[in-house]
Amino acid sequence: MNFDYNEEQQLLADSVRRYLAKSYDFEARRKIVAAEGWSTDAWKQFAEIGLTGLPLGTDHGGFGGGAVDLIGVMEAFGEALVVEPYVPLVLAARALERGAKSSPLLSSVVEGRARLAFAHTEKGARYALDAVQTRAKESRLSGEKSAVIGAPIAEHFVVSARGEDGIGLYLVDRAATEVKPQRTLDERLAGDVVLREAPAHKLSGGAALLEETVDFATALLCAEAVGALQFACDTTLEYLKTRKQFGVPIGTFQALQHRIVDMYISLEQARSMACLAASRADSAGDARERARAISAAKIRVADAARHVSQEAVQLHGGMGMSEELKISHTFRRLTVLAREYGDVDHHLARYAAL
Amino acid sequence: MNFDYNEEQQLLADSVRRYLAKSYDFEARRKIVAAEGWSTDAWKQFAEIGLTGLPLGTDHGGFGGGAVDLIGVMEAFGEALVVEPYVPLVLAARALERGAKSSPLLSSVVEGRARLAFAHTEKGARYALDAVQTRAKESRLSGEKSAVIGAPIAEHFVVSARGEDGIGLYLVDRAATEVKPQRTLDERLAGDVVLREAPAHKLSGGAALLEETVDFATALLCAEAVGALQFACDTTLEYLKTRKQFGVPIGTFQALQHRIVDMYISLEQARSMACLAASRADSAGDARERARAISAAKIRVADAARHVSQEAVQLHGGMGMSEELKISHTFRRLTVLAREYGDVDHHLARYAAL
Amino acid sequence: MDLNYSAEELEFRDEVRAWLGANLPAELREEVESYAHLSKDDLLRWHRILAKKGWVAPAWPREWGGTGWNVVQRYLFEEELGYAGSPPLIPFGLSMCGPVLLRFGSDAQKKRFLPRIYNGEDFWCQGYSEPGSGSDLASLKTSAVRKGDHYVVNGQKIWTTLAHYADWIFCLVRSDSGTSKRQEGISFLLIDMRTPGITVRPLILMDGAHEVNEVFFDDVKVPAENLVFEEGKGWTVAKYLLGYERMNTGRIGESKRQLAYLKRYGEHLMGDTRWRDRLSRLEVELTALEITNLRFLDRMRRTGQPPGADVSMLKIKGTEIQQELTELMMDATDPAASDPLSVAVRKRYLSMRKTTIYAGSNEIQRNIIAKSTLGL
Amino acid sequence: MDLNYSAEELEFRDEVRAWLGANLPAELREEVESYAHLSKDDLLRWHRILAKKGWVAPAWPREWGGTGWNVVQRYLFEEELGYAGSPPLIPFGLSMCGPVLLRFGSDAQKKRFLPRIYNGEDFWCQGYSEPGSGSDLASLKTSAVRKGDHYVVNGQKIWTTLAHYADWIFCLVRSDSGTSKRQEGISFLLIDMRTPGITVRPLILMDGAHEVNEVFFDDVKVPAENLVFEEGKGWTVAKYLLGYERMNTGRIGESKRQLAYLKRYGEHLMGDTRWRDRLSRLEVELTALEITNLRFLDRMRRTGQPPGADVSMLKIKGTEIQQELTELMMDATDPAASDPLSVAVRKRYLSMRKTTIYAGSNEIQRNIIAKSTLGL
Repeated sequence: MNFDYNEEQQLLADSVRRYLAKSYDFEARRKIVAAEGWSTDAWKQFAEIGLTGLPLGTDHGGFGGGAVDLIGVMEAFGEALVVEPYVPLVLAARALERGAKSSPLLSSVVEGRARLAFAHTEKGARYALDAVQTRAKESRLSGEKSAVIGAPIAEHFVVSARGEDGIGLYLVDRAATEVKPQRTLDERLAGDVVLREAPAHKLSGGAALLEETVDFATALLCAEAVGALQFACDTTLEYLKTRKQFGVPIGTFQALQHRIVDMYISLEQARSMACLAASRADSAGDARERARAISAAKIRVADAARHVSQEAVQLHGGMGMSEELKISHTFRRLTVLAREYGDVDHHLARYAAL
Repeated sequence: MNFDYNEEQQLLADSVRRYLAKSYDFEARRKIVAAEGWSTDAWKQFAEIGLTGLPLGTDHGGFGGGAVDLIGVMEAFGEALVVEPYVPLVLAARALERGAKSSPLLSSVVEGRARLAFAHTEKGARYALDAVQTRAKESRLSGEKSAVIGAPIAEHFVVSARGEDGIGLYLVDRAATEVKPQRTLDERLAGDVVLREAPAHKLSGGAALLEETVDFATALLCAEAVGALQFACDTTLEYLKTRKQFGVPIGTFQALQHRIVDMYISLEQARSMACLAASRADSAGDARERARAISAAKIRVADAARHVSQEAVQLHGGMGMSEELKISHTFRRLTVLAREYGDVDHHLARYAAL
Repeated sequence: MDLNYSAEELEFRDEVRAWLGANLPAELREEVESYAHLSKDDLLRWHRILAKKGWVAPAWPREWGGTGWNVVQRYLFEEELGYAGSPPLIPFGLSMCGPVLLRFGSDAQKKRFLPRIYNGEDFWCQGYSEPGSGSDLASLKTSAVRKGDHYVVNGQKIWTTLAHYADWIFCLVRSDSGTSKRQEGISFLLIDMRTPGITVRPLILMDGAHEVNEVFFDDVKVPAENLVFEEGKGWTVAKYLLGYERMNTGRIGESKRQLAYLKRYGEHLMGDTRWRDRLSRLEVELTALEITNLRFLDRMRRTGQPPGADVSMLKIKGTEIQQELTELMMDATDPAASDPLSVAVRKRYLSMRKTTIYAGSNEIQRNIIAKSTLGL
Repeated sequence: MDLNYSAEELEFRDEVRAWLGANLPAELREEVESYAHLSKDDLLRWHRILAKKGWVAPAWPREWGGTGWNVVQRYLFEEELGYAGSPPLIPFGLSMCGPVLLRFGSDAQKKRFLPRIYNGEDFWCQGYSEPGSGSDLASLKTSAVRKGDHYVVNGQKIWTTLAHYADWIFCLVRSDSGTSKRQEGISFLLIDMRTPGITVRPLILMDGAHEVNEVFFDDVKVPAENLVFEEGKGWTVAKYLLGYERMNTGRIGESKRQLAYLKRYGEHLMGDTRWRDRLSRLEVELTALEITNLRFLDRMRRTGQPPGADVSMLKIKGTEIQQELTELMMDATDPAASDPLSVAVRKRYLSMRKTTIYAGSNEIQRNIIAKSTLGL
């Protein structure tokens, strides 16, 4: 039992934090969001630091890392509100590696040359993974995947679709699709992906691989949320110490003290569950144990996201509403994180059924 | 639209409050609870004030009053934590009047000579009115009604039982039953009533009368809860003003101020719903409108009971745990009131289904 | 006790409802219902329709255009406005500057300003908050120095709602910085927004909307005749306004409309126990608040007393309900949808977080109840 | 990062578990599991079984009977005790007076008291709170006046848990009422409960149980040799005890046992979404607290630092979880049932309300976190 990062994990997290501090502060991020919504420089740096290779095996030049290895990175991303579609890349690449081991795309991913996205969401499905309307027939996909994170800049999609033998994942070239770009509530690039008899390569693994991939994503998201929660708590604490009313810092008011204490308690409880989620994503005994841990973590993290984000804005007063302060953007991110890959109700139902 | 008591209602409430202040203060109540659990004197006074006659028609010497007429009385009972089984009497007598208009018992009730109880609860039924195992066959009842409030001193029971034509209410003489006395968590007299082919007189009205009776009871209970909530808020406020720590009254601490404000807000919201419940118990357009209002009221009142009772004890610190202080007994009453005639979950399900 | 409206009250409500049905322009209602941005023209258009009918300022004295309605009628009217989906009546002129002038203004000020407020000729905004003075309003620093027949105003206001639409701003300013009690050096000034030296800078909120502003005053000359009441008595004016009877603090009608809409919008989730229970509890809370509000009105009607700290409770509960409504709406939205309504619903969740902060944060409202109702 | 216990840790846990399985008397376990009242004999019986095994005071130095276990082993041990359904180890001797004597006691005091505490020969209680001094402990008034080789003690303690079982009480008393800082005149005294002038009066709690007492001191003569540390330094002693490492603040093992029991007890409600969701959230919260506790332990083990305000968080969350467990139990109980277990379950709900009040109320714990962790 230990909660240390090992040396490699620490080095990786430090590299990422250094890069973000230097080149991805709130102002830099604002410019990225106002422009194209992603940064080629960031993408290049991620590859250089080793992020793009981390989740893939050594066969492809990667490091074979798991969710635990990414905790520090995701926390840093959450704190900095990184908008680059890194998680979709990880998901698609991992699924591809598991479902088509020899794909030549994988070494391109490691080198930071290939951009992939993971297209599993559809309108009307809410958070159910098995409500898939997209059809696979004779290696061609037809249907529409919606709100696919990173779609506008993806060159390939890993897509969930229903074939004759059930739900599976398929690799599709972006050129065979039509992408309608959007921005999410938390300012990320997304898009609807229209498939009209798009040629596709079927991956092995079926619905189990889809579920495993989304559980892995949820574990990463929990760690990302912890970073965002930490920022929300810390910046609110700082505000309470500096903002004066009635001649004293507002942090001297006991009602506000008790409320920020409860925010930090939520943060610590969420952090614990994020640790559990990453740990079980990597090494659960079976799919049920993994799913229980992931859903439990998402429940607690989503509750914390709601509680902390709402309180952080409230305790900031008007300033919390202003888009000039980072906290309002963290609020948006936490609002989305609480729902992405399943909201509390979805995971309560899943947890109870397991 | 008005929220005044009329003159009769005000007079009645004043009479009850005067009597309770004089003869049913916390010490007097403690003695009643420690002895037999009810007071013949109180019962006599209730008749003299007109309480026993209030809900019955003028045919029987009563006043034909409804739930709204009893709001002030029930609030006073809730504040004083009256343990006498008055509500069961009202329920049984009302049902009897509706289901057997000419029963000679009714004038005895008005005069305070007959003690009735309402036996509708069974083990395993939780709060469902239609989960009735007690059987009626050829005017004889067999089964067991459990936790019947007031059973140990009742001379007659109005009992729910399942006959060939469905669920109905029956009048049973106590002598035909076996009563096993208990005390409830909130120190009232109750008992299990065993029926072994007990001779019974069937009332007309069926399951609809049972449901109407329990809705009426719930409306009274909401008003009683408001009285208990008011006491819990007021006594806590008083404690915050007088209890000193760190050289100042603890009511100067902002965290506690905000919490007691929320208690009073809960009280006012519960009071509003208690008004609605009584009003609709008396004059709803149909059973559905009545049931929706009653369940809505019970949801809000039960939430307030939980919130206010827990906070009242917490803000009292250790003193809130001591049985020497009335607040601990109010805590017990509110704990029971939150669940009697259906807990929050029961009424949420009923409300959603209507 | 009778929770039902009287026949007269119902008749009044039906009259209002029928008139709104006939006179609320469909395109305005649709904009409101789809959470669209309302332009200055939209707001003024509706204001002027009501003014023409004589219903734009029910609480004003009859001689200035008031209706003479009692508190219940005024409540019913506001509830119907909200329930019908009418654009908001911006309160700064009608419910704030107007009542202040009626109570404290000179005859000349009344004659000059009230008809223009009534008819929607002047658009007003409110200059209270400053960067260092939010909850602690009395610490405000914007200065007004008397020079001959003018005041010279310097300083900054913040969170000034719709300042970018406004023709006039009423301000609390510090006219004397040497007083021992901070409240004593404050005056209430009316300032023409076109005066040289005024700069309005947008403050974009987190939903991307431009509603509020910073307003900078740089040697702004304000005629002394624009002082309301006496110099140094601005705090008295501000306190009066805080206690001013507002019937609509809980926004019951508006929330009832949102709730009805939510039931249609979230119909696909009505069978989901978790979502349904949140909706049920919300509906119960709103029902309770409506009755609570009626109880307060009934007491006002009987006693003739102003509402006092009751308003704080309506503010707290009303805004909590509004926020919960928007959260349920968002959770009913298809997470994969990006149509305009879905996007608007999500942004509305962001936007409505302001309701527990503005107009006296809910923390300040709790302080008020603790102090004035509970005596703590 | 590895959330799993190491092989050695698991081996240790299994050893403890096996030993408890073989040595925890079934009748004691059954009493605990049915929420029965535990007599003094019950408590001492279990104490002595552990003492005989050498496991009754793991944190003490080896020379006085400690086990030399590291913090994780001590945590595992306490978790297993709770999970097994063993009677509580009353902390006043083992975890309070003992550690104080080990740190501040004279050699004579150590030799006299520690073995008797260890072996369960003396039953101790704690004399801290007074009617006017709860959260504000430093305002205590019970006086100790030095007269020759004795102190004469007068005053009153309250909420004294198990004083009616106790042979000894350790007290904070005011030995000097003339100091400028209130904390400076306080001393730490050991008092034999059989001394003339001591009266114990039961305080019945709302569940009807007799656990706590008032203790009155009327000219009680206490030998000066029973002063611990220096006169007037009692506050230093008290503060040391507050920071003393307690592994069991969150009561994780006990709550895990209760949760497992709750799942069986409420099996008929597992299909009820409303009740089930409360159970799920509670289970998640307990899982999170267990990991949080392990994270704190891991940090202690790595840094060698005491836990500090972490303990406050464990107290807050641990007691909230305990209360929610009892509330779910009560709600699972058949409302029409009056069998002894149903009655005990309901009374337990009443009883457990004390957990957020005692041992430093959760409000005080929040103050501590705000001050010492957050620097507010």
